Amino acid sequence: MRIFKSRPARAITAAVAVGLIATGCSSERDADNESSGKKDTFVFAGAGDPGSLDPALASDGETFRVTRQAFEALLEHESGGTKLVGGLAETWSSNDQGTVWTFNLRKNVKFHDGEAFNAAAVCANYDHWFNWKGTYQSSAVSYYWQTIMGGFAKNEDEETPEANYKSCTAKDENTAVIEVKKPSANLPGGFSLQALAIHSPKALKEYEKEEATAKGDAITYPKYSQEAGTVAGTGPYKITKWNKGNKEVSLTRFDDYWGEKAKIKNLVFRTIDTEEGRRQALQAGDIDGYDLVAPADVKTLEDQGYVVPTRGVFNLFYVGMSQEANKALKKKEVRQAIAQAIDKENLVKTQLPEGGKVADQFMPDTIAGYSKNVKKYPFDTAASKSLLKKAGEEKLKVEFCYPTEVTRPYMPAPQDLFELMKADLEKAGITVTPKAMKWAPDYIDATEAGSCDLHMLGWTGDFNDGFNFIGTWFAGYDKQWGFKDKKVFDAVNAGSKLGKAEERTAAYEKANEAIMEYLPGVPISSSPPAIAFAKNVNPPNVSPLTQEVFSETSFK
Amino acid sequence: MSVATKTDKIQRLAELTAGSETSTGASLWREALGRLKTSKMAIIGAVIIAAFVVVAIVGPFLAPHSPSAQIWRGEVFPNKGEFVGARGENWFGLDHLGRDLFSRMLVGARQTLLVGIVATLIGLVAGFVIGIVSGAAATLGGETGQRVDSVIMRFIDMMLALPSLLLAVSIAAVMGQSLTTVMIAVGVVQVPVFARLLRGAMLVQGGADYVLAAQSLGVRKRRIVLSQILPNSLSPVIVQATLSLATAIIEAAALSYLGLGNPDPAIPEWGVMLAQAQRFFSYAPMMGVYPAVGIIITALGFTLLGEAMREALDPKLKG
Amino acid sequence: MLRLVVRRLLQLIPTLLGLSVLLFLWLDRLPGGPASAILGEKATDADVARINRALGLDQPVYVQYWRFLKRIFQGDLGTSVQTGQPVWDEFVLRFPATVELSLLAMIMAVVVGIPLGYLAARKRGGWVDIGAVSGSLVGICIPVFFLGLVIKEILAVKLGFFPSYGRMDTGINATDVTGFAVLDGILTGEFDASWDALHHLILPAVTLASIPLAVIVRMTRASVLEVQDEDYVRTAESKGLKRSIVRGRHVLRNALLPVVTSVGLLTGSLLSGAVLTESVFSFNGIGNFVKTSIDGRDYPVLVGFIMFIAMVYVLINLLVDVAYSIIDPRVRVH
Amino acid sequence: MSLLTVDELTITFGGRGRKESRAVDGVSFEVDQGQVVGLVGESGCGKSVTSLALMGLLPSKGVTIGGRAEFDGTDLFTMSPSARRDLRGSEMAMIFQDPLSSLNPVVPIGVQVTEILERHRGLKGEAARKEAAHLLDRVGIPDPTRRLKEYPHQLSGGMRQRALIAMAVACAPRMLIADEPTTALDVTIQAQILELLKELVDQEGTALLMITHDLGVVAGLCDQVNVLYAGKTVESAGRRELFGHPTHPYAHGLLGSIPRLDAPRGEPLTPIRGSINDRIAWADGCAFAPRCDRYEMGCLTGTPQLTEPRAAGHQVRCVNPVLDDAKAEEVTA
Repeated sequence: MRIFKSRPARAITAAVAVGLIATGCSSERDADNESSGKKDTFVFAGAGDPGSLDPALASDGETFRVTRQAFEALLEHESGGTKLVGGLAETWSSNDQGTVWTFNLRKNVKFHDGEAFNAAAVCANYDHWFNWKGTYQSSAVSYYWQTIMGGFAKNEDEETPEANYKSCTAKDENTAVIEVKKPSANLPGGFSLQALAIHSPKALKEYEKEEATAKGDAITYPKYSQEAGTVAGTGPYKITKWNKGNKEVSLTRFDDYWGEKAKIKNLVFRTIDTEEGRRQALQAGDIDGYDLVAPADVKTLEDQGYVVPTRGVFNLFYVGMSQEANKALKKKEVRQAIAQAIDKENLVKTQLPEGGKVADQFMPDTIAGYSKNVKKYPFDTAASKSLLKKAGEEKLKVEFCYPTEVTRPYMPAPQDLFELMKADLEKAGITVTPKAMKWAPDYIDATEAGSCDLHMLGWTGDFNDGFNFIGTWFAGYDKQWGFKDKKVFDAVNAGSKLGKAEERTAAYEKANEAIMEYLPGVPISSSPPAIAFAKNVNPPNVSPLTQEVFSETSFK
Repeated sequence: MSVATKTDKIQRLAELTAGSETSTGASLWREALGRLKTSKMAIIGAVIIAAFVVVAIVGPFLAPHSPSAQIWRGEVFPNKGEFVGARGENWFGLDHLGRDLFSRMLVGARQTLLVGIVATLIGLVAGFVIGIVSGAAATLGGETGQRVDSVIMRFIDMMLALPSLLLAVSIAAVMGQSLTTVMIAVGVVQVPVFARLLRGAMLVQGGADYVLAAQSLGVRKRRIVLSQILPNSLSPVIVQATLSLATAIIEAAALSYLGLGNPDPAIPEWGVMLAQAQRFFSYAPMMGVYPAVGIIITALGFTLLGEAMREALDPKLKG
Repeated sequence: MLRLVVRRLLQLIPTLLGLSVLLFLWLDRLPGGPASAILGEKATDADVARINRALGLDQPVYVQYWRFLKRIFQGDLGTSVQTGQPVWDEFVLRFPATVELSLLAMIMAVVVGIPLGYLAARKRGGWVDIGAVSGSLVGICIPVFFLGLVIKEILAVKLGFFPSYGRMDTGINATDVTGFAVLDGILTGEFDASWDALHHLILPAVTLASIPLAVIVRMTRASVLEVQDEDYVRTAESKGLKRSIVRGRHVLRNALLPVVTSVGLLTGSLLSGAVLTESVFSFNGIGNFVKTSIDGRDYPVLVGFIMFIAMVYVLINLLVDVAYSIIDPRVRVH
Repeated sequence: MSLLTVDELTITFGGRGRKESRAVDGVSFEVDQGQVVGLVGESGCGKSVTSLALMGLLPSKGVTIGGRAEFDGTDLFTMSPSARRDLRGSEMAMIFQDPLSSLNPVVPIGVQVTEILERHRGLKGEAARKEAAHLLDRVGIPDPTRRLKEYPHQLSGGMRQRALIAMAVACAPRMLIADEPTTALDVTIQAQILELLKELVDQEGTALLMITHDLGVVAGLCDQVNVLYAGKTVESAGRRELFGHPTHPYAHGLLGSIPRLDAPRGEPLTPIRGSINDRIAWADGCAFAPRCDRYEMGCLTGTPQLTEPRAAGHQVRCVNPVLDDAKAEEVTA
């Protein structure tokens, strides 16, 4: 107890204080050394941990951001663009119906585990996925396979879609042929997905045995997908370590890469869950770059000399209307009144990051199928007032749902966007009852079920095909919208049947015009999810699909 | 000796004695009040609270602008980190949607106070009931009473074992977002605290001689509890209630920070305002500082008063 | 003494059982399932239904509860829906972090709080006292997350004294022995690692310590003031003992008894603060994980972790009682 | 020249804003080597405060001490605090009223005894423990070595008081102050404790200042008695003289209020009316007047002076003292 004599007590307090300062200063020095000394490690912060290191099991951007550096698919999008180009396949072609796809594969490509890449490897992968059993058939695990290729060899659940995949045959060492039953709008785009990236067949064998179990009451990802070293792709980096405790995935340069080698030796992905957290980490020099920059930060970071390249837009933010939730919305005048009441310009001007665009149809202008001559509904409060009068809905009351605790690439700050729109609608004399819900699952479920009169939602494209946008909403009756309109449905589905890309494009343009004529909801905007890098970084070509390949990155 | 001298002797004596009369047997509460009057803490606390209440009541009428109207929306660019600070017409500047911060602060006071009071009431009432039951059972319930009490206490332990914030968040998760949710969530967290306090106090009182006396005189148990034990067990509960007002306001802010706050953003509430402002903390710090300071000062007010009361009611513990 | 421990441990069982029932009832009321948490806007009704069936969430709650109990007795806490990993692993991964954080916070609070409270009491009415009292009052009233934000903005971002997030710098590949970053470093002799970990801990710890510190200061102060004019202190004085002995052995020794209890209770409540602090500093601990689990409807994790936290809390209190009975002989006999 | 000389001691509480109250108002007395002097009076008459003042245990703030108190020729009140510390426990020791609250509950008896030996006699470790055991043995605690390890709550009331005494006499002080050492104990123990005290005093020739409200104790122990009322000495005399001829109505009353075997049966006890609270300021007259049967106008004109109406060395502060015992009887009757 003696230590509590007043003098020592002071001493202790002092010591603590000094300690804090000391650590402080020392750390400052560390920081300096780092920035001055030549760096061979690039640290990039995302918003969430990857779910697994096997992209085939994933459906989220955070996972693909990591795996994209280590795995490559048959097709890719051009660096920084949305055009489909050869990936592991140098060229590809299909028959007229678009049911038989032939890929001429790249030669002397090696997997990280030394295996050689060839047609057999490709087929091994596709057959592996096609023959998935048990929990692998849950859409929580194999979401993308099911969207692109339908079900499996043996479906175990009646609600699993019927398989569209037929076969994969290795015509010769470097020619793989993939056949599907029916033509699909998801092809060839789907071949570019990370989820369908090619693994080393050896690795596949390794972990084929491992079962993803649903024991207990959750799907357990197989062990291999949780540790570095098991999975092996052909990418410019290979995954060397996943330190979950520190939320950190480390990759190192793959020196036998077939293409241009990575410029920086080590690549590290870390997780910082909050926007300001990531920004502060960058400003504090703890990281070299991060994704999902809050719009508010873009200009500031630029002004402070950080590198903030602008991505092209590849998403769409819209206000959805559920006609079954509120009968008034069945009237076109009402829908139009709402459309004209909202000041999109202002939203984009004050809320979206640099490069944000006002949307006039359910598709960003970067997608093939975007139509220049859709019906427009310009902002005009007076007009919407009169429309409401015409519809006899002067006292229109709507429940407007918005999500909390989430930022999506297409809606940076949902609550703020909501408040602005609410104010607009009220100006037009519409009474708005706000309804906030947690993003998952409350909000998702509510919108799925179409239980809100109005809601705000959006979509980020997986690959460059219009159907990937309009198809998700208007291919048929959907509770979210709660309307049946043959004209629209037919127009939308027309495109998906066609094998030839240019024919499709034309069809999609028609579809867009039909949709905007009917006006099921209000497309608001497309915004580029901002990405930022430290001052001393030459960033990679930023991609509208957020498919950056960091092997292009280098330090100044 | 003569009668005359005797009487005026007595009078003389009387007036002299009067001078050095020492007051005896003032009630605990009167004494406490006396001590409160002299305690600086109490005075500061009371003043703060008074001011806060006044603002909460008349604030909305004094607000120079509508708290929800985005009058200056064109002048604020959250996406460029451009904000408008204090200026002539907007004393506290604008928020991220071009609304008058000062007006929002004024109007927000009422919401904040409302949350604090209602939440505390919920906790108080519920905790009170539980407390009385188990307290009474424990003191006068005999064998079975003891058992009842211990069961209730297990339950209370359980609630206490959950970190308060998690408990609140869980409740909010079930009930979905609304002002009521926040109040209930924050209130429930207080329940075990009150229950325990009251029970404890009642146990102490239950052992006191006057209770034994009353029992031996055959006074009915309900009467003993209600008219004897309870009144004497109240003081700690009242103190706790005052302190809870502070914690309630802070917890409410925390819930807002976790995104479970009042869903209608048009109705300003300090906690929500603070939670929203933190995104722009580097650009418009004041946007967060105003509500934060508001919360801190208010909480401080209740804490000061509460602590002062505690000290006043418990002379042993001198602050 | 031993009987005390045993009795308390036995009491733990009904508490946990009851708690688990409550939790299941609660989870049953929770809207929505994990599917949409996993797939986001890409989830379709069919997906949701299938996933829920796969997880057995379509069965009545008592069935789920029974399954849960059986698993528990097989020592299986279930699997996290978010990460698809066993809850136990997730826990092993994160709990040490939170323990480290809470411990450091507590140490700070005690090491600073007790002497400060003591000084305040000795120099009653002096500037130390006024400072300490008003400081602790504010400390109680300032929202933890706000404090965290301010500290971080200033010390980490503006001045760059401390890292602004996480448990460790990148590239420091410490070998993982116990999961306690600081301890590991010392065990394996990678002192730079433990230093780095400590360095990351400081800001969150300071934030987390704010409330316990405030409470401890006030408790110590009040308690010392009370003990100061106890008869036995007067006795000690009457023996002409050295000041140090009177203050140490006779004043502090007694004054600290109530403080010890409060330290225990505070440690339990720290977990609450951890939820906020960890999310402010995106510190990969239990608090943060439970928060995301609530967002993601990660039932198994919630049940597992909350039960665990409850257990820890009870155990801490038990520990306090034991400690108490050691320092206070009067408790020992009965 | 006596060991302790207290001269016109006045102790005032409050001041600096708060309203002053005078607890001790010009008390003077002397204590010689080996002499036992009693300070007698109801609680609140200032006797305990006096003892604390002499030991220097009154808080430094909010208390003003006037007058002189010479211990062995040096003035206690002008002494340096550290010097005072050295004096306390070695030269002057004190025994307190409530043995339970006066012992540190969380420190073993042994430590509480040895610490004083270490402080003043420089005894360490084993030596100190031996001596401590010896002391406990001396004050009549059986099996001392075991007791050393025990805590206060494990001892009986009597034991605790003995332990306190052991600590007090540990360094063979020349002056011992006992503040109601027996009030907290039951009668049989009281006797034993008093015996013990007497013994120690006789053996060591220690001077003892006995503070009590219990005339029985006084009768049993004291050589010289000072009766205090409301902070002033109202009567001071040798034991026999006082008990023989109580001259101040208060002292007289006190004696009248204890049962006496030699009193005829059926004679009622005559307690003193009222309580120490109904009093008047000494400045206005005799503080005891309100409770006194013999007061007259004269009592209410200024402070009465100490006189020796009956015998030399028998001082009384009264305008209308009880002089002939017959009359006294009549008054008390």
